[in-house]
Amino acid sequence: MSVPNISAFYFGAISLILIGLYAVLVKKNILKMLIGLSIMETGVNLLLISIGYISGKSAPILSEGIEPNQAVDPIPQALVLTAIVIGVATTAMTLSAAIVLYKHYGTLNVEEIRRLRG
Amino acid sequence: MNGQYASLLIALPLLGAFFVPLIKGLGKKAIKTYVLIITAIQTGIAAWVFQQVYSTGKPIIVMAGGWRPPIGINLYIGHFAALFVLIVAIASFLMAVFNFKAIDVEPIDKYAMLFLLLMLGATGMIATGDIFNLFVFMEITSITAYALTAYNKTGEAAEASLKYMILGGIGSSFFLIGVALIYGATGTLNMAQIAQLAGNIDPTVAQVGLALIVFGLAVEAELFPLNAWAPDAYQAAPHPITAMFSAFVVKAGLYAMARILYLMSSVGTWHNVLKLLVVMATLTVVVAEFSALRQRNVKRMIAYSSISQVGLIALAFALGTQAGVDAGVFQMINHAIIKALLFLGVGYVAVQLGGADIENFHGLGRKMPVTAFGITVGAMAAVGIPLFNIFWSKLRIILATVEAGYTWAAFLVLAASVVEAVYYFRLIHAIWFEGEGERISESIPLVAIVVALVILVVAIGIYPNYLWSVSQKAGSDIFNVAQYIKNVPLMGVGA
Amino acid sequence: MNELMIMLFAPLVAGFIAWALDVRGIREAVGVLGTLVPLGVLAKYYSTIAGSNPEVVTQTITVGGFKLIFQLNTISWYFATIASLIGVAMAFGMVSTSRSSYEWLFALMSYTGVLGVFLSGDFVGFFLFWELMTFASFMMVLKRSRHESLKYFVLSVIGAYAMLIAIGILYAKIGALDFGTIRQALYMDAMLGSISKSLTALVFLLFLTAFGVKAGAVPLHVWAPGAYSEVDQSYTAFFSGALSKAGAYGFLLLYILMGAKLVAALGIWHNHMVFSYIIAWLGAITVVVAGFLAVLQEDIRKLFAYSSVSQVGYILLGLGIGTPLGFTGALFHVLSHAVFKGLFWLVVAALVLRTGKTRFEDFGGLAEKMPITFAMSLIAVLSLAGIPPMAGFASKWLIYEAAISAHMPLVAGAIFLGSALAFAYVVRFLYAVWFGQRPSDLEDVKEAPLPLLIGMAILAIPNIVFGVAPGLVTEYLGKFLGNPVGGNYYKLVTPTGTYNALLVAVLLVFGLAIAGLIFIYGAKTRRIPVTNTYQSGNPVTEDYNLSMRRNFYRPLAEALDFWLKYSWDRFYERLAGIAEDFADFLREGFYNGNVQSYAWYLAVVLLILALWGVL
Amino acid sequence: MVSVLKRSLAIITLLIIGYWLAQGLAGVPFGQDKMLVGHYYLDHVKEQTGAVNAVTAIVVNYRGFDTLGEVTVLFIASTGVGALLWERKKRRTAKTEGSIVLTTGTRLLVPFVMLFGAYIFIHGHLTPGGGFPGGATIATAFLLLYMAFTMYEIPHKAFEKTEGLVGMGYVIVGLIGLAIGGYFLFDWIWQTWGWGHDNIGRLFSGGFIPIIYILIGLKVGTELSGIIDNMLKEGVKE
Amino acid sequence: MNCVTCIDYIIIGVMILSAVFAVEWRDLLAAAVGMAAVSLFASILFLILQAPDVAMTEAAIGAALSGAILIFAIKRTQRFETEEEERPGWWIRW
Repeated sequence: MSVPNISAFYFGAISLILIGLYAVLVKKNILKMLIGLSIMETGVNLLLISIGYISGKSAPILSEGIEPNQAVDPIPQALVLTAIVIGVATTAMTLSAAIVLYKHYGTLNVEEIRRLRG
Repeated sequence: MNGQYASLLIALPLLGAFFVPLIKGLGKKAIKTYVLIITAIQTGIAAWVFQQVYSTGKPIIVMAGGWRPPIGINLYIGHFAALFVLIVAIASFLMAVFNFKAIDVEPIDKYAMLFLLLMLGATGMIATGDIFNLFVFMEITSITAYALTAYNKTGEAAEASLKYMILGGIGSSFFLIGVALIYGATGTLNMAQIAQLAGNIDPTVAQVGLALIVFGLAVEAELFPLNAWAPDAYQAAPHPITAMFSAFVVKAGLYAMARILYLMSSVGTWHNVLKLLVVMATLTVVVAEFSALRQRNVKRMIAYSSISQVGLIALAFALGTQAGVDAGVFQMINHAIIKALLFLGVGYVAVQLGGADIENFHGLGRKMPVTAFGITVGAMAAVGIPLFNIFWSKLRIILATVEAGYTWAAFLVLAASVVEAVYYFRLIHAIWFEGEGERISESIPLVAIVVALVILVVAIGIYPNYLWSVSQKAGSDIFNVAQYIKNVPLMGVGA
Repeated sequence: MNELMIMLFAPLVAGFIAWALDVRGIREAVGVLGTLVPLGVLAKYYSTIAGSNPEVVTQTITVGGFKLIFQLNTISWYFATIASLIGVAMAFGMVSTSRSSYEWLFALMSYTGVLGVFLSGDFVGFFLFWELMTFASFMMVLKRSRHESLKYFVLSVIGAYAMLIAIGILYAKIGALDFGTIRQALYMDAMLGSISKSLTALVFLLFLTAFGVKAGAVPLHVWAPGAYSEVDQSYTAFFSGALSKAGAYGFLLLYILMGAKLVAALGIWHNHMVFSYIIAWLGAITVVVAGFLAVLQEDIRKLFAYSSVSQVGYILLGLGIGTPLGFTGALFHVLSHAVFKGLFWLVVAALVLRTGKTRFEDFGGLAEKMPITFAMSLIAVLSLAGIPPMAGFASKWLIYEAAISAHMPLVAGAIFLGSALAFAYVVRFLYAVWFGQRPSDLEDVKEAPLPLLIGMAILAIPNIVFGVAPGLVTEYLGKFLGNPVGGNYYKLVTPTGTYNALLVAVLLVFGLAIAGLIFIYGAKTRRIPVTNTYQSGNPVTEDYNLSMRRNFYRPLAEALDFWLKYSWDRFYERLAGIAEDFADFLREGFYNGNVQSYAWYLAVVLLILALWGVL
Repeated sequence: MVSVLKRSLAIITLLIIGYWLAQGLAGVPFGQDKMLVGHYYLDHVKEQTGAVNAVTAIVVNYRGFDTLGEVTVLFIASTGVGALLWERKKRRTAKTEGSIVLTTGTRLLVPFVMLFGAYIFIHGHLTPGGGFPGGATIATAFLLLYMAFTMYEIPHKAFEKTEGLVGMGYVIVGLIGLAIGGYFLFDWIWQTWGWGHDNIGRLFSGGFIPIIYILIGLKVGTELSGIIDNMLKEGVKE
Repeated sequence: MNCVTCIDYIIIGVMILSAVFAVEWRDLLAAAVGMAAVSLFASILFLILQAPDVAMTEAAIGAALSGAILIFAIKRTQRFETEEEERPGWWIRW
């Protein structure tokens, strides 16, 4: 087993993903879990952008004399735009579900939110 | 007509959904009727597409924005997609009829929008030919599903929805990581081109990417042990939505999984992924059947049964043989019919008698004979009794499984089927031979749907030839990747 | 050649019509008509099948990508005819006993199933109709008893699925599903040995389970008593008379398809083919165990249920002997068991219909009230107990001869013991129900209704005909078994013995006449208390009051106490209980409702993926 | 105790998963040119779409289908939040008015923030930004209003209708493309009519990109404000 | 190590740190702020990675709006993570 040689950006992205997942796995507060999910999504976005980055090249906006071969990969950026919006949509949905849940159960502790089981 | 008009399949539900706020004030009935009309038109378009694809034998490639595939996003409406889009549309149409009885919770306008968008999401997932677009449609489907699961606004509904969201969120995040890896390795997002380039990818990247994508989709496709959200969501969702979940939402996930799996079949570690999936699918069947055994809530029981059947489909897809895929597609169709029938019947009973607990089913044969009959036929078909449709697909799947060398999987699956028989026949006994009751008048449209579905079940059971040939075509659409690549008019970019 | 289809589906369609119309009278007429069609078609083909130049009638249809082959050949004609005979009798019986269109539907559906099983020339059709038959009969039981029906269904389905896996293995190895190809391929493979021994053994075991369940071989018989009792008794005639024969047919099929391969794979032990020897012993154990259990029953339905199991054991035993003579005996016994057991169940149906009682202690002295039924039951009793000149004797005699000539003395002993047991329980039936004191509440019992009597007659006549002229059957069976039995219509000649049925019959009639004369002229009646018959000096107490009608064989039960402690039934019940508890455990443990646990499942899957990627 | 065990197990699990992901990512080296389709976009974006910002061109034009889906997702979220938090009658419950700084600041800033948002999405094809950040900026303006004034409410009826109409507008633009150019979401303004070909790099170029981005901007703005509105108001009993 | 990459490392480090804090703080309002901070730092990283579009979107949507929505949700539920008492069986609690 050798330590994979990855860049700091990849490392940061993976760390965010894992920290987010850690929150989901360990924290008992629903909102905390949702924060974890949100952090995970940020991490994934960062990962995508890092994959599209090309050292020494500039943003893919081809004005002011930037030639096509000087730009970084635009596709991941387009994808991440989509992914961010999807992320906020999910967050909004989860939070409103959490609000409804709190209204009915009076708690946000996952161990007590167990009416549906078996 | 130009094949590009198949894009109406996507445009129509969207337009329909966006139009709803404008007619919000017209009242519940108007909105429900509106949904019914939209789904009917969608069914018409889907039928036209189906007819086109099956008469010409060529897939329709919809190129969005007029860009050729690797540049633009394309929809690939091949044999499978044409078939399944039709099923999605029909199932939605039937459930739109059911909406009139089953949905009473406000706000109906939001429900109508979400309903149409759920249909859209599944259609898109099945039709798309681009891996990121698949992600987008998957999110459309699942976010709609989250919202609809919680739609009843009870505590249970919110609980089920939150569980679904958390698991689905993890799944989709990892799916996206997988997409990122595959993109990083190939530089393209088009499925056909990925399939072309799959053999050259660095094996570690390919393996991690494929595993993550399959993981993400398996959450949607309810494979054990990633399916823990499913029974709760099925139980808590409004009844028509449950039927839709089971009839096509899961199927869309399964299909996407199978599609990507076979596209990546030139990846070195592919067979290991298949083996893992076989194990997961078999366990899905076994655990779900056992969980259904002593279930008191009939809706939940049928939800477990649905999960197990989905596991059976996944097993068929994971075999990696043509026979398996054909059988899986066949089972998908049959299962969609059966589960639409069962959830419709059980939902209707729950609406009429106030809950889906087994006690309400005692004497159902006297209270609601037609519905009870429908449930009975559905149950018998699900067990795999001859003269009903599932018999053929189950037989096909078992034969394919043993042929592929997974005799142990066949053993376990069949053992689970014995359990399935037990709980279904307990239900039938409760319906017909226990309890008393007064006759309750049943709604004519719903009765008509139940009878139509029953006739369909029996007709396929007696004469499966047509559907089998259709499933074979659809199956080879998934299995035959070379043909898939050939069908997509790839532009020679980079390759 | 669409007659085969007509014959196959006429009962099913008739059943549907009867069920959908549900009009008294029409329902019955349609039902009876539906059962008569197959018999007619079979009669029409008799000359083709049994003529000097036998042909095989074949019909192929394609369903769902499978080629279903239906064949009417010598064997399938034989089995199908027996089934239709019972079917017709059942239909007549049901005219009297059944008031439910539901029962008509499923009775006729199972009839179609049985016919389909016998006619199928490939495994898909075989499995389809096998399932159909199981399902239909299950639905019949479900109506009366959920518990018994589930027991029956679970065992049957386990059997059916075992068969399915076996079929799957064969399909995977051979690539075909039709009997012809499979037979040839396995025949070749017996020499080549490309299918491994263990796999062959597995396939054999699976088929053994499948057919064993249906035939009710011990230890897979536990469904039979409950299922046979908890249906309309007219239907039981078919259930026990025809459905269980599907199991026997399956065993025969095993010989036809896999015989050579099994011998090659499992070998020969002391001049006996091992696989065949297993079947023979299975049969022998079934005969004895079920015989004992039958003796100990207090309920006539249970008694005949166990008796049925025991008698099917004879068939297995005969097949297990594995010689042409053995086959002849077994197949003959298929016929005779079908007719006498069918007759018995119709008699029981008449009793249940007229008295509403099923336990021995509630019966007595009905011979005067139901004379024709009594006569019928006498025929059945004679046949079952193996008393010449009834069909039952001829077939049992043949099996016995076969066992002796194949040097299987222990097995032959089982036949003997079984016969003795059979005699013991039918005698009790004969006496306790028909003779002796009549309970006061049975005073106004009437003779069985006409349709039921017709049904009985249909089954009684073959009992006598094939009893007096057993050569009719052996000659027919000889066509494909190579004439192991010589003689003519009335006389059977085997390497070890000769049985002249006509002579015996004549002698019997003569003897009966003499006995009758003596009875009429010399009999004196003498009054004794009922309790006096059978106490051997024991004092009579309230709880040890043994009479013909109550606890007659209790001393035997006490003698067998040790063995009766072990019950397969309880064993399966416990197994089912464990399975259900396991299901609960699984459900509560896995779907525990905590979303964090669920998230952990996801993490664990990721971990597995990761480990599998890392290592 | 259990909790410590759980934490450590979680950490171990996650480290293994992380190691695995890192291993996969090591095969996709950072900072290297991995483009395949990307090159095509960069080379042809100007003449094919008229947009200078390649990301915008991809988002709206080349991969317009994704964006349509994305808009739908946001629409679903707003609808879903509306459905979940639906009450027959609801009202804001905040008690305290914002501080004087906040209220004055808001009064001053809101028009500019809105203008800035509009600028962002109108110039999406030229500069970084576009419909989504622009819409979000507009929503931020409404957020400010909500924070500053307890009684402030957006006109939800109008907003909902706008959402629907704007969404339909997007689909209809796509359908016009289907009618004119034969493809759904076809850029008929640029490719068929050829407007703005000599204007590349200036405002009036980019085919239908500005139009769609305006639609998206409006839609995102209204939807996000709708979500905020729904989250802030609680039901009251009648 | 030149200091251009130095800045990258520092930002990444701070981002991870704020993620850890966002997860570990028991005050959910603080955690929400931490989450917004993660988004903010991520958006700076996007800028460094030559993705200005994404950076803007992330800052506007990811940091500002998500954070705001989260804070609203916290206001409508409860602010502090409660210390759970150990009631159900170990398997569930786990």
